[in-house]
Parts: sequence; structure tokens; C-alpha cells
Amino acid sequence: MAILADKNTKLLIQGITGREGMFHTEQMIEYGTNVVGGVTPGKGGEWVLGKPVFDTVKAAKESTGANASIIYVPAAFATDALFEAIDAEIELIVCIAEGLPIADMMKVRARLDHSDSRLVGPNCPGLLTPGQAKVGIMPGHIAAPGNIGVVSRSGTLTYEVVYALTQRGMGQTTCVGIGGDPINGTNFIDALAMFEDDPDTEKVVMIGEIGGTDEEKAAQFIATHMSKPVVSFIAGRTAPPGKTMGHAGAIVEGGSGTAADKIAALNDAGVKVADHPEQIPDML
Amino acid sequence: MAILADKNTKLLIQGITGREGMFHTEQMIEYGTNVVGGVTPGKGGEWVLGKPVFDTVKAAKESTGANASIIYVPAAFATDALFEAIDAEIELIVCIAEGLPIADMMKVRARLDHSDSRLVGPNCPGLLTPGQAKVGIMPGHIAAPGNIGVVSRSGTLTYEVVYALTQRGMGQTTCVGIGGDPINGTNFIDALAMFEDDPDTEKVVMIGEIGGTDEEKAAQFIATHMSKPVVSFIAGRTAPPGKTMGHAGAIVEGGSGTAADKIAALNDAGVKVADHPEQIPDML
Amino acid sequence: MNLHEYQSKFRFAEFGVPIPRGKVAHSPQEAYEIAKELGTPVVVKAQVLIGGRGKAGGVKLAKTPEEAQRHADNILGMDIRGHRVLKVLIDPASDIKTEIYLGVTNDRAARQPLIMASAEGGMDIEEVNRVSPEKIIREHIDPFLGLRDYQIRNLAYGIELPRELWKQFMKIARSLYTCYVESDATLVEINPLIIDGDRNLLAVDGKMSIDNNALYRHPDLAELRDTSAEPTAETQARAAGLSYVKLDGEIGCMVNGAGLAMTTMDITKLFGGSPANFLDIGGGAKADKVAAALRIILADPNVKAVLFNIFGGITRCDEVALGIIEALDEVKSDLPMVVRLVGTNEEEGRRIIDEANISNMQSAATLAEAAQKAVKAAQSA
Amino acid sequence: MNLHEYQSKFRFAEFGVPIPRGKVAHSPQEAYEIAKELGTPVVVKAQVLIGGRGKAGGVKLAKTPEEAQRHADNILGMDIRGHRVLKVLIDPASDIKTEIYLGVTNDRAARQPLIMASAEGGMDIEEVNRVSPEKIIREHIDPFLGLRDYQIRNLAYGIELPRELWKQFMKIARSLYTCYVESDATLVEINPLIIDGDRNLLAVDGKMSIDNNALYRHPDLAELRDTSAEPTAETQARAAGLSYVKLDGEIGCMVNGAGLAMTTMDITKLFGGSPANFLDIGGGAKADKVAAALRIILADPNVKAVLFNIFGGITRCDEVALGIIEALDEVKSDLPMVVRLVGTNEEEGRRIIDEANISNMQSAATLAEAAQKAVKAAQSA
Repeated sequence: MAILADKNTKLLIQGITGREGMFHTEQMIEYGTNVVGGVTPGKGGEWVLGKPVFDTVKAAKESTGANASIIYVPAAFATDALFEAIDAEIELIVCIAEGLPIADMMKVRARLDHSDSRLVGPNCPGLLTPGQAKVGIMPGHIAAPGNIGVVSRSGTLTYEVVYALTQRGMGQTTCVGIGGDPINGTNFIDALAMFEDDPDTEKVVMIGEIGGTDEEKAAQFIATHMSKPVVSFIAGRTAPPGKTMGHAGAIVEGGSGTAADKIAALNDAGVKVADHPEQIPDML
Repeated sequence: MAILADKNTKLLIQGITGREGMFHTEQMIEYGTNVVGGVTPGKGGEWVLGKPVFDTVKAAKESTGANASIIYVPAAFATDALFEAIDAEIELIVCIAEGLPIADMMKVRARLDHSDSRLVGPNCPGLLTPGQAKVGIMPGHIAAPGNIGVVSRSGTLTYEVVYALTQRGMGQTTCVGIGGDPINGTNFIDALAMFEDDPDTEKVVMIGEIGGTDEEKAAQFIATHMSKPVVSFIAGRTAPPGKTMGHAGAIVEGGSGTAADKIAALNDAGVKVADHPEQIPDML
Repeated sequence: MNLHEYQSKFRFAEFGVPIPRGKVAHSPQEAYEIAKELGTPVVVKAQVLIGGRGKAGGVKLAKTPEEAQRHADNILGMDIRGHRVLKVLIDPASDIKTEIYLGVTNDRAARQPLIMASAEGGMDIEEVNRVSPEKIIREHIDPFLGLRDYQIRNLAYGIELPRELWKQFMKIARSLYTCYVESDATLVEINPLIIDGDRNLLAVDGKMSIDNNALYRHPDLAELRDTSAEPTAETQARAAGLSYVKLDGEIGCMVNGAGLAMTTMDITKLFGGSPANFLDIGGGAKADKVAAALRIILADPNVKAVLFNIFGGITRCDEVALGIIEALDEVKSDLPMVVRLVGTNEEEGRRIIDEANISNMQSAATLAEAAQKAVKAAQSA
Repeated sequence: MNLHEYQSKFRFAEFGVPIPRGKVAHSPQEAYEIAKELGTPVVVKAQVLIGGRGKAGGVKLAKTPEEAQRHADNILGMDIRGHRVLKVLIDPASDIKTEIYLGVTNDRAARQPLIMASAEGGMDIEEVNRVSPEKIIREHIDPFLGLRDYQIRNLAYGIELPRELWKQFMKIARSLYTCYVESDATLVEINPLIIDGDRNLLAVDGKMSIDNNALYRHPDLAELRDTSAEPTAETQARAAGLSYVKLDGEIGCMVNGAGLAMTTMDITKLFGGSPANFLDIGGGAKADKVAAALRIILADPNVKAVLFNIFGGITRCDEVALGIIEALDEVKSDLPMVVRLVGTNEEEGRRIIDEANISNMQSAATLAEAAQKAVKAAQSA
């Protein structure tokens, strides 16, 4: 077991013929992910890396039975790709693409809320269920199968934590990068709830950062809904207010969204918060 | 008992200071409807017909506890009035106003579908629960309390039927005019389901007309979901195709929406269809 | 409100749809000059707000300006199913290789706009829908999101449009949808959208209907209404605030309310007569409106009897009765008339009609009685 | 991206918001001429992309053109919290009777735009929110429906705006929201929106932030970016595709990934040091990017040691190591440096660093070790 993606995932690549799309498709296939095809408008009928290319998600889904799709297209086209995947009733949509305008994401999110699709991202590294499926750009070799669920707003910081876990012999059920944008498809609570329900996940690591109030809400959720232990780390203790720290969502605004607030909320909920990522394995 | 409106209805008049609004407000109060106030932007604080006027629906609802509102404003302002009532979580909204653009109603309807408000109309005569509440422009004296539910797309044709029933001693639980526009808030099925659930309603009269396929869908619903007898009348047997018969929704298009189709569907569902309205009392 | 082909296409062009660079001629001489200016061959096309002009001889190919002039001379003034041709569109003849259909309309059941494309262009889309509905590719449009590019690709893919034409097709579909939204249209249709010899897409024929309820916010479109070819009665009715549709029968009907007006037509037929019109005078029914309605009904030479069916709701029957009498004072007529007044103050209303003692007028209590009397009167007239 | 007051207000005005008819001066002489043209009194206002200019003496009233010139002379070149003043806005002084707040922002929790109004204008809205949140009237806006008139009335009612000003207020709120949408703004704010002696509403101060991700579709707005007053390092970083924020410490950090970059700052602090910057070099980490980043870090005179923290994911550590060596070849420096390379091909990467045998560079295996070494190096430097 795992969450979101596993051996039964039949993955479609939106933007398969692009440079980035093709590179990561190769990596995902190598990892053993069941990539069933790709979509690039105007290139239907071609083959890339042994996979069929379609003009539309609808046609691709009809031909391949895909139940998941991953989006590697430039920001200017990503919104349309998202609506196309939602409209085609793709169950799991992972949006690696970054740089989506907030106004667009508000609309995407409103449509998602009335659909049966689950979006992870945008602006995220995707997800990795070690030994089963890699749906995104996380390096596969740093992870190993096990019983720890990892959820994070970050990219390389997630790798850092996963790597530290693996080196200490602590494998993972699924590693989920939810992305650093202020509006996304899957938040901490969504992922925590899935880990809580996943019989194979025994412990959870939650990696947050400054900005917004999602960590505070997650703390509330952990206190009231979770039986499994959660260890956390919050990046950005030294970040000054009013400055965006790389991620569009990572900004301390109007006195809210500070690391101190988040750590306090997590501590109140009984969650241990590490001072730095390498402490996490010892705290589990 | 009755459907939609009764003695517990606390009614707000949107557009109370207008000529039409004031005239009908007086009629509704005379009938015994519990009118609790009105809304006219910029006239908050005034009093009309002994009722307080507010600037916004929100303020009016807070002050009066209104659970229903009726809209008598010109078409150009009716869309905003509808969104205001939905946003203020008014339970029953009756829109008498006519002439709302279809594009606007598509949006209103999409919002309604995600709200807890019930809209009757637009472009309708409203509703009348004899002896309890008149929410609209139906003349009160032609109706009488009883056990027949009436639902209709028409205005004066409804009066004709209600009058015929009353003259024969057959009173009504509630008479609902759902309006003649192609997109409306309450359709036949909605009203039929309410009558089916209403313990006081024993029989139902459904008055349809050409255009659209709502009568066909209602026939399906009656066959599968209704235990109470329904008698129907369909106006427009002699209407030529491609011509709008007064109501924006009353047009036979592309071979569909004809009276013959509707009558056949109703007959198939076991519904007796009158040849003219005055036959209805005999068929109940 | 329906627009002419030329109005529709010119409007489409404003939003970026490619159309033939044609012009409108009001006279054969003008047709000659336009044909000369455009270069021949040209197509001379009758501009009427009704279908079937092709079969009626309203569309002709001309190889020379002289031929264009001759065709225009024949077509102008032609009567096509009751519509007189007052304008012709002169379009350069297109080199048609393939005909496609592309249209946007309101799907009232889905409560959303619907865009449709078909490889079976040039045919009536309702006919295609009847015979082979699978040949129409459909996409519902979320009114909040608008038409998305992927939806246009779904259409292009579905109609198997050659891939090198997708870019042109996307631009046209986007433009057409924008035109639909910005015009508050209920229908925009390009049929056919052709592929010509140079592999260009071109909107050769177009149709457009505007939501009457939305005209208040489109004064420019409201001005496009062409009443010149419309039956005079309909123009007059609109001006008087009446809802009127001419029919072929002999019993003129004047009713308050659309549903009741249709019912009055139907019951006339039920009792062996035939309605001359649909006419809804709406609420109020003051004398001037009754008079305007009466004038319109009496102007129809087929009318042999007039049936008034008024249900007094908020309006009082006595007031309506006075309105009728006053109107008959203004608009004299010897035709037999039947008046039925029901509802609020009906006795008083009937008394007024009776006391006016108009020889050619009788009253009726029920709708059935009124219809029977009117049918009988028309038959003996 | 933040806009200057004058840019924000001029943009608001394009959408119909009434603003004072002021002009921008780049010199005291220009200030004199504008003041003369506008008529005195005027207000001379420093244009800087940072708050607190009032307290810093950046806003002055002038009764004569000469006084305006003197104020401009004082204000231009002033340093306000690290921002140099290069422009002043000369606005006619307004007759302020009442100050209102009106703003639209993104509510990320509600995932909707939020419009706010308050009778407590002229104050920092975050302060009002802290002290008396009930004084801020809020309406969430459905992004599909846009701001509806009734919502503006809810605001006007909530802030008890005199009814005769509602019409003006509605126009301003509609204009401001349209500006917000059409600009892909994340914030538009009028504070204060004043009522003047003639009972007119006027946007006396304005603020606007644009969604960086949306700048690609607003080339006109992208051009408004004022880099003249921005620290050179930030301008250079943006040009190199780096994400950089200057801080006050002495350890320069170069990291791939935003979360990891913040973590690197944090851990530096944890071990007794202080980060000089946030710097995310993003994916890839080719030599030219590393070099650009290194140049920016070394240009900061506070920097006493440099910490490289690279997690090789898809990117291979050996490639990154080569990039660092190549960059150091271009950008010479004697400052102590600590390199930590982890992930794909980390051994090979470390070997490359070690073999390059750079005297002032040491490597580290863990993040903690790297931070401790960097802190120590900075302290002994």
C-alpha cells in the first residue's frame, strides 16, 4: 500500500515531447512507473520513448485507460492543461509546472472542488512511492520502501529529509511534494488524512515553511484526527518579514505565517519539531 | 401544510419602493402574507406601507430574520439582486422580474446549484398558498385552500386553471408559477417532488407549454417517482416551429419541444392530458 | 433577434473570423459595380431572415459583372416564403474543397453554451443531428471558464481536421465564441466553414441570433434589426409592446398572457376553427394597447372573426371592458367579435360589454363557449 | 512586484479612480515647476518601495513652489530604510475631511479575492486588523462573478458611508477591482481614500503589487519595474535567473531549492552564525549560474565565509562540483568556503572538489557539519 500512486497507476505525460517532459519521462520509465502515453497537441500519432503520443487528453485516456497524468508544460499553457485533465476526469493530476498566476489557480481550484480529480501541485516535485511509482522529478535512488509517509511544501529539502531517512534505514511509503505556491491542489491536511488511512504508513514527516497558515491548520488536524506520530520541520526561522523566499507562498505577511507561530502550533498539537532536518530520523 | 411558502414565510421585497413592487407588496400584505421589510439601495431607513426599508439584503435579513425574498426590480438590476439574495443565504427567492439575459441566468443557475437557496422564476407569477401566503402577483381571490397542487410555466393560463378548480370547489395546497424562461430556478420535477412529499397535496395539475424538454423529463419523473395522480395540459399545439410564442422558452426548435411530443410522453407516463383547461376539473 | 447573413459575417469578422470580402447591393446596378470591383466569379446571395433561399433561387453564381447584375435583378424583390428580398450580398466565389460546420448555441437542458463542429458542413445541422448525430462533435462550455483551447482541439480531433489547419481553426473557434459572448448571442453558426484550394479556412455562410432580453446592453446590435422585410404587423406589434406572431387562420385572437394566448389558439382549432395569430397584449391592457392590437388583427385580410380572451388577475375586467369599447370606437370594424372576460370584476366587465350594445359583439362565459362562438361566427361570415 | 505610489495611482486612474492631478519630479527644479503649474499648496512625496517614508521625513507640505523645491532637494537622495529616493511625487494638497481605506487582495486561505473597506483610513490596515478587526468590512469575491454591486453596497453600509457618496464609492470600487483583475494584481490599495471639502472622494495614496507569475501577459506592467532604487544585487540576481534576498549576516549561502536555502540560513543561525542572504540557484546549477551567484555573494562586504549546499537530485553532484570550480576560476576570492554536495554521484563530486585542492575551500558531509564549519570559518576570518 501507499498513497496517491502505486503499481496500478497508469500515467499520462502532458507535454511528453518537450525537453523537460521527455527527460523526466525517461527517468520515470526507468524507475518502473507505468507510463502509458503522452499528450502534445499537434503531435498525435507520433511515438516517444516507446510510448504513443496523443493530441488530446480525452483521446489519450480513451486509448490507454490512463488514471493519472503529470503536467510538464510551460506556465502559459499549464492552466489549460489542468482544465483539460480535470475535464477528462483524470483521477490524479500532478502539476510539476511552476509559475502559474494566482488568478488562474483560483479558478482551477474552484473547478477542482467540484470534480473527482485530485491535484498535487503546481510547482512541486511530484510524488514517489518507493519501489512502485515515481510520478514527478524526485530522484528515485534516494528513497527506499518502508513505513514512513513524507509530505512537504519543498523540493530539495524533501530530498534532504528522504535521503537522511533512507541512510538510516528508514524507508518510506510515499513521499509527496505538495508545492510551494500559495494556492495548490493538495494541502497538508489532505496528505495527512491519506497517510492516517494508509495501513502501511506508521509514522509521518511533515516539512513546512513560512507563509500562509496551512501548518497551523495541519496542527489542528493532527491533534484531532491523527493517531500516528508526526514529526515536523519548518524552514524559514531566519526569514525576514515581507520578503518572498523563493516560493511564491513563502512570505511572512502582516505578522502571520512566521516559523515561530507554526512551530508553536505544532508543539501545542503534540508534534515534535526538529531544529534541523538531520535530526528527524532520531525523533521518529 | 403546503409547499415553498406558508404562514411561517417571512418575506422581504427587493425593489419595494418601485411602482410595481409597492403595488404588489400592498396586495400581498392585504392577502395576509407576512411581509417583514424591503430592500432598495440608498433608501435604507425609510418606511413603506408600514414596513422598514433597508439598503442591502444582508442588513435586512439581519434585522428582520427574513427567510424569503421576492424580486421586483428592472431586468438590468435583477441579476445583481439574485446574487445578493443567494449570497445572503435567503432560503426562498422568487423572481418576478422578466427579461433576464440567458447568459446571466446561466451564471445565476450555476451559483444556485452550489447554494442552499431555492429560486422560483424568473419571469413568473410567483406562488400562492391559499389562505396562508401570496408570494407573487397571482390574484388571491381566484384560489381557495384545498388539496390540489398546481405547477405551471404560464401566468394567466395558471389563473384560468386555478379559477376553474376553485369554481368547482376544488381548492389548492399551493399554486406555483415556475416561469416561461428557458433557464429557471425551479422546474417541473422540483415542484412535483415537493408536491409528492407534501402530505396535504392529494392530486397535482401540471401546466406545460411548447419548448424545451422539461415536460418530457417530468413525465419520466412522474412514472418513476410519483404515487399521486397528475393531470396535465400543454399549451401550443397549434404553434408553428421556429417562432417564439411570447415566452423566451416557448419555441419549437429543430423538431423538438412540440406539444405532440410532450403529450405523448405524458400519456406514456400514465398522465391524463386535457384538451383544454376547462376539462381539468373533470379529469381529477 | 435574427441577423442577416451579411450582418452575421461582418460581425464575425470584427472578432477575427476570416470571411469573403463581399459587399451588400440594394440594386442591380450596385451589384454590377461590386462584382466589377471584387473581380468575377462572384456569388449573388439573397439576404432574407428565413431559410431555404437556395432552393427558392435566391443564390446564383455569376461569371461576369453583367451576369451578377442580371441575377441581382431577378433576386431583388423576390418573395422567399413570405419574406421579400431587399438586399443581396455579392461575395467573391470561393474555391471550396471541403465544407465544415462550426456553431455555438445555448443548451438549455445543460444550462451551458454548447460548441459543435461537424465534418458534414454545408448541410442543415438539425438534419445531420437527425440522421447521424455521431458526426457532430460537441463540447459544453463552462460559462465561467469560457471556451478553452483543449476543447477546440477536441473538436478538431473529432472532425479529423488535417493537423496543419488546427491553428487557423483554433483562432476561428476562439473568435466565434468571443463574438457569441460579447454579443449575448443565442446562436452563432458558420456553415459552411470551408477549406479552400490554398488550404485556408473561410466562413462562407453565417447565421447569428441575439438574445432579445440582452439587447438593452447592445445598442449597436439592436440597431441591426431589419424590419424592412418583416411583416408590417410584427413591426407594429413590437412598437406597441405586443407579442404577435402571424398565422394562417381566420380567427384573430387577442389574449393577455403567452400561455393563455397559445391555449386560445389551440382551443379555436379544437372546435374546428383556425387561429389567425398569436397575440399577447401583456399585463394592464389599457385602451391604447387594445386598439393597437385590434388594428394589427384587422389588417390581416384572412381574419373573419375576432376573439378576445382576457383573464383579469391584478387587472380588473371592468377596466379591460372599457378599454375594448374605447378601442372599438377608434378602430371601427363590422367583423363578428366574441369577448370573454373572467376573473376580477368579471360581472361588471360583462355588463359594460352588454350595455355598450355593439351589434357585432357577443360575450361568452367559458373559454370553450368563446371558442365555439368565434368558430361559428367565422364560418358564417 | 511592487509599484510606486505614483505608478499605482496613475494605473488606478486609467481604470476610472479619481486621483490628485500630480506629477513626478526627478530634481528640485522640476519640483518647483510642477508646484508652480499645479498651484500651491502641494505635497512632496518620496517615491520608494518601502513603508515608513512619512516618519523618515519623506512627505512634506509646501506652501510655495520655492518650498516645494527645497523639500524636493532634501528628500531626493534620502535613504529610507535602505532605499534611495530618486523621484518625488508632487500632488496638490487635498482638503481632507475623512479618511477611508479600500483595498483588494488575495485571500489565500479562502482562495478568493477579498475586498476590504474601513472607516479607519490613513492607518496601516494590518494595525487596524490587529487592534479592531471589526472595523474592517470584508467581502469575498467569487473570481468567476467578479465584484458585484451589492457587495460594494455591503461595504458602504458597513463603513457607514454617507449615502450621497455611495455612487462615487461604487464607481471607485468597481474601477479598483477591474484594475486588480486586469493587472493580475495581488494587492491594490487606496489608503486613504478621502472625502474632501466638496464631498468628493479622492484616492490620495495608493499601493499596488503584481503577481510575478503573471507578468508574462502584462509586458506594459513588467516595464514599470523600478530597479534604480533596488539593491544592485537583487537586480543582478533576477537577470541571472536566481532567487536572492539580502540579509544582514556574514555567511553567504548558495543553495539549490527555496526550502533548502531557508533551511541553510536557519541552520547557520542555529550554530551561532548569521546568514548574509537567501539564494536559490534553482535546478541545473551550471557554471555560469554558479558564477553569477558567487559574484553577488562576494559583492556583499559583510560576507566573511561562503557556504555551498547542493542536493544533487536529477542534477549530478560531479557536474555541480565542476561548475563550482569553473566559477571560482572566473570569480577569484580568498574567503573561506565550505562545500557540501549530497545525493546523486556525491562521492565523485567531493573527489573533484578535493582534487582541485583549493586552499580556502573545505568540504562537509552533512548539513550540520557544513554549517558548523562555515560559522567557525566566518568567526576566525
